[in-house]
Amino acid sequence: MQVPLPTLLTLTAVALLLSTFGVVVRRGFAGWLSAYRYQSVILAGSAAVIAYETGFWEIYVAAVLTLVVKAVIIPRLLVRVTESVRDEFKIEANPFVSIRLSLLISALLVALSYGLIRETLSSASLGVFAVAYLPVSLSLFFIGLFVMVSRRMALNQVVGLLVIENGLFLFTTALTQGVSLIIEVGILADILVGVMISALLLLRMSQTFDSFDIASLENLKDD
Amino acid sequence: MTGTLEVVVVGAMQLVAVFALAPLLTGIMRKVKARTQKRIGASVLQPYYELSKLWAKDEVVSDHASWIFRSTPWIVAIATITAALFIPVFVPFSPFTSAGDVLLVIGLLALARFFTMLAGIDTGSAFGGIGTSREMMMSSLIEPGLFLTIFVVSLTLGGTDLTSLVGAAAAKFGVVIAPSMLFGLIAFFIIILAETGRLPFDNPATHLELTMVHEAMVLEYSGRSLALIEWSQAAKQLILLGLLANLFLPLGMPTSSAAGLLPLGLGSLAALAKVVLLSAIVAYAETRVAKWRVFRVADLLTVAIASAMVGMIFFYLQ
Amino acid sequence: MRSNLLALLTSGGVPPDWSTLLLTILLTPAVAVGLVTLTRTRRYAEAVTVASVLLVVVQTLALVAGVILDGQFSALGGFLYLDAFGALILIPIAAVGFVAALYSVSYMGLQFERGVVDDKHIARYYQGFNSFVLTMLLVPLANNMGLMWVAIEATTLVSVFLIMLYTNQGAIEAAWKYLMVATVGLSLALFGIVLFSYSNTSISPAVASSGSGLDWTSMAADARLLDPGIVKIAFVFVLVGLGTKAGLAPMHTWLPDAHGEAPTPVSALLSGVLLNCAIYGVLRFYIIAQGALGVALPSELMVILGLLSMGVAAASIYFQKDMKRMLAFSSVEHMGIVSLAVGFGGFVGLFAGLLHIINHAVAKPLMFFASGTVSQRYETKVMKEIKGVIKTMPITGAFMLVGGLAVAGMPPFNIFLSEFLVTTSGFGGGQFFAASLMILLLVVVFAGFLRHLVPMIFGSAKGPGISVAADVRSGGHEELLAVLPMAVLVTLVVLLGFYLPQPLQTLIRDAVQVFGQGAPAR
Amino acid sequence: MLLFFAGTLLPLVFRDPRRETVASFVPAAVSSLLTVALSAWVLLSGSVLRLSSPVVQALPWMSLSFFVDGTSAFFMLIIGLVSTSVSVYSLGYTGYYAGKHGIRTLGSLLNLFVLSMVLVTATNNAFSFLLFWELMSLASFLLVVYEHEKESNLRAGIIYLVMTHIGTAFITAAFLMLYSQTGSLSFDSFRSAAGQLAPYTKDLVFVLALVGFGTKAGLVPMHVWLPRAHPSAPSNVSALMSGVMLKVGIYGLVRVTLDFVVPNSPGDAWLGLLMVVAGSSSALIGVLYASVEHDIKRALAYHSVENIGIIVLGLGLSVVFMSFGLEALAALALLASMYHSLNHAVFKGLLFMGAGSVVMGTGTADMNQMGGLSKRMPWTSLFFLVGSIAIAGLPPLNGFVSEWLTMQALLSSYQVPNVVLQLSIGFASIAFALTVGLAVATFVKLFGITFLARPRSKAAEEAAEAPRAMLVGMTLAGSLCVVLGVLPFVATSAVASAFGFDMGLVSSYTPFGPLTVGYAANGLRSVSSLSMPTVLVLIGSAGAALLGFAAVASSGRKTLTRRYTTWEGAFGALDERTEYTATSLSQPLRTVFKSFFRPHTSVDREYFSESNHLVKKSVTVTSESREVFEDQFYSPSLHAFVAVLDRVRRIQTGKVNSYLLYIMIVTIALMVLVVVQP
Repeated sequence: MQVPLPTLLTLTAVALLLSTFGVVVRRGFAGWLSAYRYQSVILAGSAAVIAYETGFWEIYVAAVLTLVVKAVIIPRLLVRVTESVRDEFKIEANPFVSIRLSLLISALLVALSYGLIRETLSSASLGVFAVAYLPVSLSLFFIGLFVMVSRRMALNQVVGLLVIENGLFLFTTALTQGVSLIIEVGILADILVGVMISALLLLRMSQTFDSFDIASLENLKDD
Repeated sequence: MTGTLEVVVVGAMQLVAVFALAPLLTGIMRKVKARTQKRIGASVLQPYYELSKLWAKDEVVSDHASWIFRSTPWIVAIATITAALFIPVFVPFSPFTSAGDVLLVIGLLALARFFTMLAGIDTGSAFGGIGTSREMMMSSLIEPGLFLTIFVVSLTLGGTDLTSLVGAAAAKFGVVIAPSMLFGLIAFFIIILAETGRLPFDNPATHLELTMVHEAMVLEYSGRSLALIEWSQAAKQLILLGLLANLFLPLGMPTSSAAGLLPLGLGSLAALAKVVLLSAIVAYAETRVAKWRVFRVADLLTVAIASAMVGMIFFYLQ
Repeated sequence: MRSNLLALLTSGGVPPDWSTLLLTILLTPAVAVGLVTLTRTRRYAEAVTVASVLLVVVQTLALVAGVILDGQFSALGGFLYLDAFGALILIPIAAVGFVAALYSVSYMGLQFERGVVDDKHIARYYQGFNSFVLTMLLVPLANNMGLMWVAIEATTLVSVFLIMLYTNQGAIEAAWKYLMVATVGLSLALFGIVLFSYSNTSISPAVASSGSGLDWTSMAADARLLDPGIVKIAFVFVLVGLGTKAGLAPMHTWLPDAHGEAPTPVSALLSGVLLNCAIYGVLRFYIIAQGALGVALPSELMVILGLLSMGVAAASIYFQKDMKRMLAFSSVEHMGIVSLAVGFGGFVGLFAGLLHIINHAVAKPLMFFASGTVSQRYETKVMKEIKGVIKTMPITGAFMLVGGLAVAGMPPFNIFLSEFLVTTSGFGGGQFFAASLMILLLVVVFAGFLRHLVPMIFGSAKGPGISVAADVRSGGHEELLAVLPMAVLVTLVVLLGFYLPQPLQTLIRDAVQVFGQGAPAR
Repeated sequence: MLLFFAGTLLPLVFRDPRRETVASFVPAAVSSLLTVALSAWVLLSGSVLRLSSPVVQALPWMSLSFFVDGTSAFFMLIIGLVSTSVSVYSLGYTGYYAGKHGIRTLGSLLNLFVLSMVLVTATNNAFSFLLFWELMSLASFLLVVYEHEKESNLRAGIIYLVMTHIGTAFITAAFLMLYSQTGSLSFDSFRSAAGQLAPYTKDLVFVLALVGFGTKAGLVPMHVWLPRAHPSAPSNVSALMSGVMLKVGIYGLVRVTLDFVVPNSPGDAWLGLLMVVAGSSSALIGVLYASVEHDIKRALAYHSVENIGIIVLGLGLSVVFMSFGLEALAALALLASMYHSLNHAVFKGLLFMGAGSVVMGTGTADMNQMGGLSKRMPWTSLFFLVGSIAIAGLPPLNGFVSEWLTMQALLSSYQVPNVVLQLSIGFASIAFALTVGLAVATFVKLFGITFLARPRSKAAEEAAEAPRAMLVGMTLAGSLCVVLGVLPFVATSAVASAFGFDMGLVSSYTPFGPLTVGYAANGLRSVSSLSMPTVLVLIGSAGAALLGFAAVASSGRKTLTRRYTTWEGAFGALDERTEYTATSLSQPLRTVFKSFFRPHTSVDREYFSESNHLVKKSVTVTSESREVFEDQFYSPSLHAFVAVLDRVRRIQTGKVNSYLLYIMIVTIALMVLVVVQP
């Protein structure tokens, strides 16, 4: 069945936004991880749709790569790192902003990114993908940033970071139908190494502070 | 009459006259003061006897004192003599005009005061210290008063060169009674009282440490050096009174220095009379007023400065 | 030294093939990383590192000579590209890298002696060091902006790895904050870069097809045609993103922690060179934005950020207690000055800004080395507990004094020359308010610096609470290898104060031409 | 000519590690002689030296160029004279430091200091001017903290360098304002553009330059560093610093007022008035503080503030006259102030050298511990006396001549058409006169307490005479004082040729011709004149007359002089405790001016036993006058500024979240800014 393209794009965009809201809502670490995995799958799907439409074969490769890296490797890595830590540290006890308020704020952020895009780039002749995915990726970025700012646990900040990375990937594929493959691979490699190093840091942190709470990370300041 | 030879002769003559008559002046002052206090008082020539007695006596010098103590009397005497050379006390023109003016005279008097103060400290006794510290305070206030009066005078009579000042004063009688000159006169009169150590500022007669300023500094002197100091003190008094007379009350003065011998003689006699009259007034003023507390003296000197300032304002705003 | 090298190369008759040099310069550190990972012994790792960086220095000189002679050239089909501006950034990387390598031999040696670091750490340190040099070399050479982004991201990851070397609490905290803030910043920058490339491809289909949308050369070529709307947003993203890496004001918060906690040679590299690479990125896009939007808007942004960073740095330096954090804040201040210089614009402004990058890259490592040796000797970084350095370590004390005064902007030294030029360009360009505010902030920084430096250097070392560890190693109280790099830097600092070598001047002038290329026909 | 120039530079920087003392100061002496020779040659021949080596090819107008014309030659003359005597003096003085500190560093820093001063006066480009200017403050900073054990020296050093840096910031701003008008940094372009500066920029440049150079010269609001820095430096350095470095500040001021901001319209008169007010107030405040100070070097430092005030007063007057086109009077006022700066350099140098040898002899700078040194250090006390007479402006010596000139300038201010100016200059002359009076008092105290009467402490008792080299240094400066005093024509011709007024203006410069000032107002013409040589002749003849009279009068009896203890009012043997000390001597002054000093006296009593408070063991009264400027002006503004800084510092909160929040806010803010921007 030939689903008309624009509705397909908006459908995937809505699905992406839903998964991000999932990340914002969940309290426990396991919850976030599943929301993140779900988001990466949709992301790979949308990349595949773009690839199908534009016919560039590199995007297929990129989609498969993102699927493998983001949906499989990173979650397993995070799970293995956090096994040794006791459970109660993995629950976001009291974030700076209550869950309900953060939901409202993320909605606001989505509205902001849509408004911004319409305000600035209305004049430019955007491709069909750009119209659909550009605001979504921007809102993904802002929500990721908001998650990092409002959460007290170090783990959440990593997840926020990953959400931003997803937004980035969507942004690049939507706008320029995928920069040359080498750069794509380079970016993915950077993300992977970044997550590995943060995992290492989390491990080292759990040994010295035996908690992921950011509060312990505040003695380097100008008193 | 103004060739260099005559200038030197007249200068020397004036110098001799100043130094000869100075002790007479102090004698007259003491006489007037005694008379007003209904006592006979010593004879007018008493200062002469004192000086000659002192001149012959031996000198006692403290062993702490350095060479400054012993040389101060000579320096003070020399400074006063040089100052006397410039001031037209009896003669209507200042003999060595080309060499110096009023400011130089003030400088020389300041030099004399500087060394007397040093001598006061040199003896190492508390009395000398009192005298010097009070003199320091007073002299630092006299200086602005003196300078301002000269400022006023030079504005009205033109420049700081003594001959022209005296000449102008004598020539234009009208100028002298200008308001600025009157305020200048008041200021100058107060300054003279302070400078020569008259009553409201300092009691020359006593040795009580409470009241003496000038005496305290010269307490340690004796014999010839005391004579020298007393003598130059008297000469300074005569110089200042003469300056006051010539600048502010130029009654009998011949208008220009080129006049013949007779008017010059007449003029110098008139100047002498005025100086004597002035010293009598000063003595009389002294008896009327008691010694002020040292720190209130500063207020009186500020009065002098203020009046000089008002004189200046009058000159400008007229 | 440079000029005769120049003669040597060109005298060879055949113009050497510069592009192969581009490749070899990248390969040397890569090979070094490999070699270091293979061996376990400290001595061998040190030797390899020093040798490889020396080789890099030689190649850089050759490249610079090439640039002065032939303008710009590229390799790997336009993938790697070097012009005057890139060469200018290359010099500090090589020079400071070499000096830092020398210094780290003695510094890490002493740390090793004292048992602060064990063998595994040393090996990891040198691995990190060489890969750090590799990634930094890649940045100015990359023509493809995506590649440049990947290089900068790699430098972040490697430097986090190096900061994590010490396993104490401070290091972890600093590493964590650095990683988080830098990665967020860089992802923002990537947004901007992609927007730039999008605006580039959307205009000329030829570029889109050849896939060179991301190449800087193509962007610069049709800078004037780009759509202002997109470029505005893109420039903001890039400015904030790469500004975080460069330590410009509101985004500078990670810098004092990272530079304060890292081992001294690394923090010298971080402060002296890494910030240059980030500013290099910002300026690359400044050229294009300037082309597309005209000079007004971008320069205004740069001036705002410049003044902001100088203000924040001046405030924090005045109250600082830890020596290295103070130096880190002073790096923030100097980056502010560079962005101010570019903001003031005009030939003088740009010349001053680029000169300031070189001067800062020379002076800052000198101060870091001096403070490193001193803090090793006094076993503390808190400035209150350090006194009488001139007595206990005369040579280092003197160098510290010269370096401190230079960084604070005292005239006879090089920093003053470029700061003075910046203020001149400010007054020349009519921006009186910004320039006088800059002078005021310079004075505050000077006062703050002096407040901490003078009691440290002078004063008596016997006071309470000041423990001076007798030097563990060789009799000589000051390690030759520690003093030698500092001596090199001090001569440069003093020399550049009033004499600029000829080749350097031509290089900077060509670099300013590169800026001009993007500028709209004024 | 270039040889000369290289001659001054080469030995100055040379320092020889082995035979330290001699090796570092002999070249200094030789080179300063060369500087004197160079400047004298330039002054006489009136020619101009020019030399330039560009720093940055790309920016031609930025070069290290040199240009020695009359003005710079005159100031070089001052530097040369004082540094010659100081370097000879420091040959002996370094003995004092033999053990403790490296002489080599002192020697090389001193050379560097003098070199930078000479170069500052010779530069022709704003950049090189600032370069050498700060090099000078850096060298003097290192010299001030030379004895860096004492904590107070360090603080003084920091305050000094920060204050000079603030001064330099103002000067930079002034030069760059000119640069924005002329487009090039070289002084020649400034000079050529001097004429057509827009009035607004001209005033701004002038005020900035006045504040900048005032900080260096020590004008009142910015004089705070001077009384701290000079005493903490070694004495031969503080002699150089207060004698010469302050003059370099004045040089800068002269260069700006005369060359760049030429006052040619009545509108500029108010600039001159500003200088007159600043000068007279700093003169008055400087001398007031000097008169109550009991540390000998601090008193001298405060006194430098006073003399600088007088110099700036003279400059201000010349600016006022120039703006009303009264060329003759402007030349007179300028002559007065330049002559005074030459005199001040010489006798302040002499006094500091004297103070140095006193400090070396007794080991303390506090006057209350000294006394009776004239017997043990006859030569030093003689030189100090010469210096005090000169500085107090008493007739035979040079201080009087320059003060006479300044007074004449003040007196002839009636020719200024504007009444307000006349009155304000009149009031300024009151402050000036009060300063002269107080100066006499200060130096009576300074000289009297240190050298006369009985030694007040053990150290003063065994004080040894200064070594020969120091005395030679002091004789040099002392003889200069006398020569400048007696033969004023030497200096007046130097000043005239330096500033290029034509000869006839002020007076005929025959060797013995008097200095004359014309007066012509409401119909009265008179010429007041002062010719020191004839005055000296008169003093000599008066002395001879007196001696002759004394010999004749006492022809008969030969009086003898007996030595006996001072009369102590029958209290028994006097010991030094009953003597007057410096603080007690200045006590009347303090009470008279107490509104200014606001002395707070604290009395603490010590009792034998706590129970009865009647029997007192000892009562100690401490009273010191607070630095007015410190409390009212500096500390409050400093605290306020620091509080602002503190608030800004808070943003480094330490939490990652807040850092990320900053990034978010900045991104959104900039995007809004960019979108809103047209």
